[in-house]
Amino acid sequence: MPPLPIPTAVPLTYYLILSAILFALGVAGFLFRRSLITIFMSIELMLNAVNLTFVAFSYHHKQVDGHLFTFFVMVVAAAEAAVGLAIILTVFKNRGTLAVDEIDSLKL
Amino acid sequence: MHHLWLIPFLPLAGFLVNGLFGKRFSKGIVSVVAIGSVALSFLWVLKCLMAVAPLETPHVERYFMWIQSGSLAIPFELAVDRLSAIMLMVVTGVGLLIHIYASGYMHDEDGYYRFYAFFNLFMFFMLTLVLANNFLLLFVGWEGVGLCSYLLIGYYFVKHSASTAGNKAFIVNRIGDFGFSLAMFLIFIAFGTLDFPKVFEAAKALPVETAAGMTTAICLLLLLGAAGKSAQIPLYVWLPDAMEGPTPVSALIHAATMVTAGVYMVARSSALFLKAPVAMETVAWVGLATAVMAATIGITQFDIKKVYAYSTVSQLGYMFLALGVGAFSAGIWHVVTHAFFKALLFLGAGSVIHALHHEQDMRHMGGLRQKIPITFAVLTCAWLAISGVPFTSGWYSKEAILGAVHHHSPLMYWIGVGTAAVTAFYVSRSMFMTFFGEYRGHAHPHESPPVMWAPLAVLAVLSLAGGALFNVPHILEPIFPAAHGEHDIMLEIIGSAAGLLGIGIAYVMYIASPGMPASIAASLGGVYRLVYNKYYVDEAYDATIVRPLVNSSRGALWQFGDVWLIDGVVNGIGGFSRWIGGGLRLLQSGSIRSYAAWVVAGAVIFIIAAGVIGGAQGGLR
Amino acid sequence: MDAILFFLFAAIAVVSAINVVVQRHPISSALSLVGVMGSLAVLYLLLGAEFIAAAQMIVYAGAIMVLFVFVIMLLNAGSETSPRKGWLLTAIAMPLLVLFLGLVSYIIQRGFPNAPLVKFGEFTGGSPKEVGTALFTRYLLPFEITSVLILIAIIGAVVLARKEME
Amino acid sequence: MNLDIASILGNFYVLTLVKLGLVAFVLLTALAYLQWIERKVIAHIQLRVGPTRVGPHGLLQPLADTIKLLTKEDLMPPHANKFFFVLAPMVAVFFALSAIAVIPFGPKINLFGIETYMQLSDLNIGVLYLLALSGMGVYGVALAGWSSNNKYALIGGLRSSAQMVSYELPLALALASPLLLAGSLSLREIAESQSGFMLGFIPRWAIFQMPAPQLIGFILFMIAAFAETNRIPFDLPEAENELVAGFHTEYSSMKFASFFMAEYANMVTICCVATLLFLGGWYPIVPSPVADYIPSLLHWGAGAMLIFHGMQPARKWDKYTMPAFGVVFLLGGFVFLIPFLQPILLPLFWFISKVGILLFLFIWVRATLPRFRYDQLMHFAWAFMFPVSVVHLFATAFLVALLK
Repeated sequence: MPPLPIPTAVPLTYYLILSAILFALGVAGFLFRRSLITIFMSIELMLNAVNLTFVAFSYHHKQVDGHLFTFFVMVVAAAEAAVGLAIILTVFKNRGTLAVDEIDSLKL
Repeated sequence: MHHLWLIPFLPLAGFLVNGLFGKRFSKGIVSVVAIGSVALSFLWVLKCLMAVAPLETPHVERYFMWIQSGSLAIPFELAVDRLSAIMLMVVTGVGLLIHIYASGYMHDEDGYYRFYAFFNLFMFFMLTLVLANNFLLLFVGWEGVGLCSYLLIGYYFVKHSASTAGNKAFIVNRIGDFGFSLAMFLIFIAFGTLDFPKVFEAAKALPVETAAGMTTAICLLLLLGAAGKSAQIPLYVWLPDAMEGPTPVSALIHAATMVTAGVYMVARSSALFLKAPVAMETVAWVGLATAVMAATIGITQFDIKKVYAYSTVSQLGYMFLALGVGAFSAGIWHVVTHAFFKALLFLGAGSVIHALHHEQDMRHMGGLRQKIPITFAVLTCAWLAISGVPFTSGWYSKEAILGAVHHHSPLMYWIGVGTAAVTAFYVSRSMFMTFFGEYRGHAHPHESPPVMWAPLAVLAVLSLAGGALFNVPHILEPIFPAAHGEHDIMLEIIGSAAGLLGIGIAYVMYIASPGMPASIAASLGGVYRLVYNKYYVDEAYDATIVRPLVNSSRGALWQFGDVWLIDGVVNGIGGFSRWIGGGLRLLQSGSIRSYAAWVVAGAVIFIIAAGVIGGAQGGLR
Repeated sequence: MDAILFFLFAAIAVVSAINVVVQRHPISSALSLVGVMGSLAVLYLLLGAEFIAAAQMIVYAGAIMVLFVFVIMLLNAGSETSPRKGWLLTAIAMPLLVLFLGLVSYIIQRGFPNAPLVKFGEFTGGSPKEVGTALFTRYLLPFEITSVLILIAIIGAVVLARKEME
Repeated sequence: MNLDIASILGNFYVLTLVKLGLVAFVLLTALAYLQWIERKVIAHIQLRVGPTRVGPHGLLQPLADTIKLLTKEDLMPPHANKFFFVLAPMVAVFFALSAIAVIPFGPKINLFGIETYMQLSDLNIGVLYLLALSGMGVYGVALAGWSSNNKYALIGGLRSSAQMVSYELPLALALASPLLLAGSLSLREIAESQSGFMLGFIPRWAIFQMPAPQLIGFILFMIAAFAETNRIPFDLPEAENELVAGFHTEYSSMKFASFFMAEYANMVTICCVATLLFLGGWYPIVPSPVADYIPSLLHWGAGAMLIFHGMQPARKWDKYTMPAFGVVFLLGGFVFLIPFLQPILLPLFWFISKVGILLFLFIWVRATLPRFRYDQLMHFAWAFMFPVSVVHLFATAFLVALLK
């Protein structure tokens, strides 16, 4: 059978720009969504975008350190999710809503 | 490597086990753990000493670099030479006996496990102190034993007197430790290290400085530390109050081991002291003064433990006297024998107190000779020993000291002899008041259980034969040059005579004609009251130091410094920021999204700035 | 081959990310986010980060997002209503975002004028062995600290989520 | 040169496709028949005969079930979230099946001059891949429970997601300790690290392997596996007597079937993993010369027994069917003696028989044990399984670091 075409690769910048796009989308989600949970998810999205840059740079420098940063980010994200979701549960229990612009005062 | 670290760490393990889980254990398990750990470390001491004998040169074990900062390098090193070997034997041996005794004495106390946990912790720190090979590690042990002493004096913390006594001991010791730490700083400045071998090598090279100088300063500060720990003038006041603690504590910490730490430390740094005659002289006089003063106070006390407490102070004075006149080995010898008979005295007293259901006033005792014969028998041995009756342990060490003192200065010698007589007198007095005559109390005395009197018996044997058994000066030959002053038979006779004289007078006053003491006290009322009230030293300190300090700190520090200055500043800042915040508050709408928008704006601005700078530098690398 | 994979999964990632933002219902957003994470995992593989790719799936998609979905179901949070005063914010923030994106892309292009091509298998330092070695030697302290962090998070979550004791 | 690359590449793709088809066919059939076996075994444990109508001994039952499920009406509950309702079973079955991709069934073989592994793809992070998939498996159930807009289903979904997430920890921890022994994350290398024998007769399987025998780990793993696959005694998500049928209450026809398939596929996968990690993969339990004859002997024994039973039939058609199967088994016994097939068949035999034993264990437990209560389940996970597996992992790590 005929030889396959030699695979063409993309430069590293594409990865970085992709992560920039994802980050921007995360920010957009944070800004334009009302549900606390969705906002929280947008934060996770931003974190993921940052992770991508870490891994990309780690590839660029041929060093593993970036992966470790990603790893730590994941751990932090996990902790954050645990506490954050607990907070969200409590908020919902006390306020009966998750819309941020209705949760704008510290005391009920 | 003989794993010296096991010696202190076994008791530490005991402390951890009891301290963490003791509450759930039965008293049996607690005491097994505590006593077992100490027994093991005693055996380990024996094994190590066998292994490293004959120990002509110190055996050092380095474990790891403890503190490494600039030129200050402090390894975690344990060392054993002949001096620390003796101390190890005394601490673990006597400690073991007292642990066993305590399991009987403390049996009905609550917080049993707490007591043993602290006891083990004390052993750990004491052994660290003894094994340390540099000043800092020794200081760790030093502070640790202080802590344990504080904890155990305040063991009955519900009793107000107990807790205050604990605080007093702690604070007074702070003063001493302050001196000690200053001494350490000076040592580091002068020698650039804190390791014993290096410091003392360097010290040996120094010339003897006759006038005051660095070495003298170091030694005097060390003496201050030692005075705090070993209850010497002017810092002895805490020790009598420390008797608030349980009797085994008084025996182990405040008679046998901890209070001799100062002696050990001074002997350890003999190389320094030998270069500072001024300091040596001070040591000697401090010791002598303490000995006399405490002995005289001892005469007038009625609380049996107080009597022994003051006797401890005066015996420590003896040791310092010995150190001061350069008879280090004699001093250490007295440490050893004193550990035997004083521990025995305290434990015996404890046994008496235990027998009389916590009656400590000798005026309510008497005639216990038949009621608690074993206690009487063992206490008699201690009595003979401390009174320096010939060929008892006390006699050997005391004669050694007096011999050296005589060689140093006859005046000191005669005072010392007098003190010896007084010592014999008040100990005999306590014995007579306790055991002879007819019973004046109303409790129903009962002999203590074997677990209590068995250790007493051992100690009794030691305090009789201990002096002959351990010829300390001979053992310490390689470290300290032989105590000059060849055995002068005359001196020995005088010393012994003094002891016997004291006993005799006591006999006359308390057995032959019991009315006498009162009349004498009446005849010299002023003096008697002065002595009876311990020369009003506590009151004096209170008036001269404590109260001014309290008042000044209340006025200057609290009212001015804290309330006016600090609070003023803080409140000012607070008000200012509130004023600012009043302005900024308007930004805080409470809607997260607007905050986020601000953040994004900030990010964009930042990126623009970064881009501009990056452009200026032509791209990032 | 790499290019094809990259574009494929980059497309998936972007589309799902957009989905996260525009979907009305939290569950839909959550699952789109899972999609983003999955495609990112593939991109990690392309970049030779095997361990991170797996961790991404296990930790993020497998644990964190499950938690999200779980909470959403628990609260039975319905789809959002349109915001009250959203337009103002949009007016401010949209241009900001676009500006942000443009700037970042520009700087990236400036920063790496001749960036190397990403070839699969060119960098094999991302295997669990390497990561683990680095983690337990150079990065030991941060690692320990994260464990403390997690402990704190556990306690916090428990305290927050348990029934009030009144 | 160029042509070589081409041929090799072509070879590779073709080979993978072939293997894929083979594995898929075998797996799916196995899943279908696993269900028949389960019914049979439970029936016999409960002193019933189980399916017998369709085909001899109900052997064609799976086929009938499939047809039935295919032809049933596909209900779509009102107010259900259509998209996710359809998506959920796909997700479930997708992640369940794709796990098989990294499972090696045997060593490197050489068939008609083609060198290949009996494995679809040898990921060097195979274990992590499996963990990831098992994590993703939660979505199927959770989504199904949520999207069908039904209280029972929702509770089932919530329960299962909580349960799976909780039991993933002990599972992962228990599965980490054999990795310490093998020092690799590639399932094939792990299995190969367990070849050979200690003292000549103890197989170096992880559960026996010095310095840290993994027996406890294996037990922990199996318990967690039961919970991970939502099997009795941990089948809370579909507890009939409390939740009708749990998360798949609303499902019917093929969607229901796919959930079913997913459950069994998960069972098979997890048994394969247990076999590879703990039971020495495809390596025999006794040294080589003996091991080579065991399969044949077993088959002959089975055949003989079947024929013997055929002699005095319990039911009237037994006198035809049983001898027939007996003959099949006898011949099968001979197949294992064909030299050039042996390197393929023997490992396969050992692997499959180990997996089969574990699957039987699953079924046996289902027929035997009652169901946990939910709080008991969670308490068991967090208060027993988790600490024990952590301690076990530490102990293993300590031993390995000490003695290896």
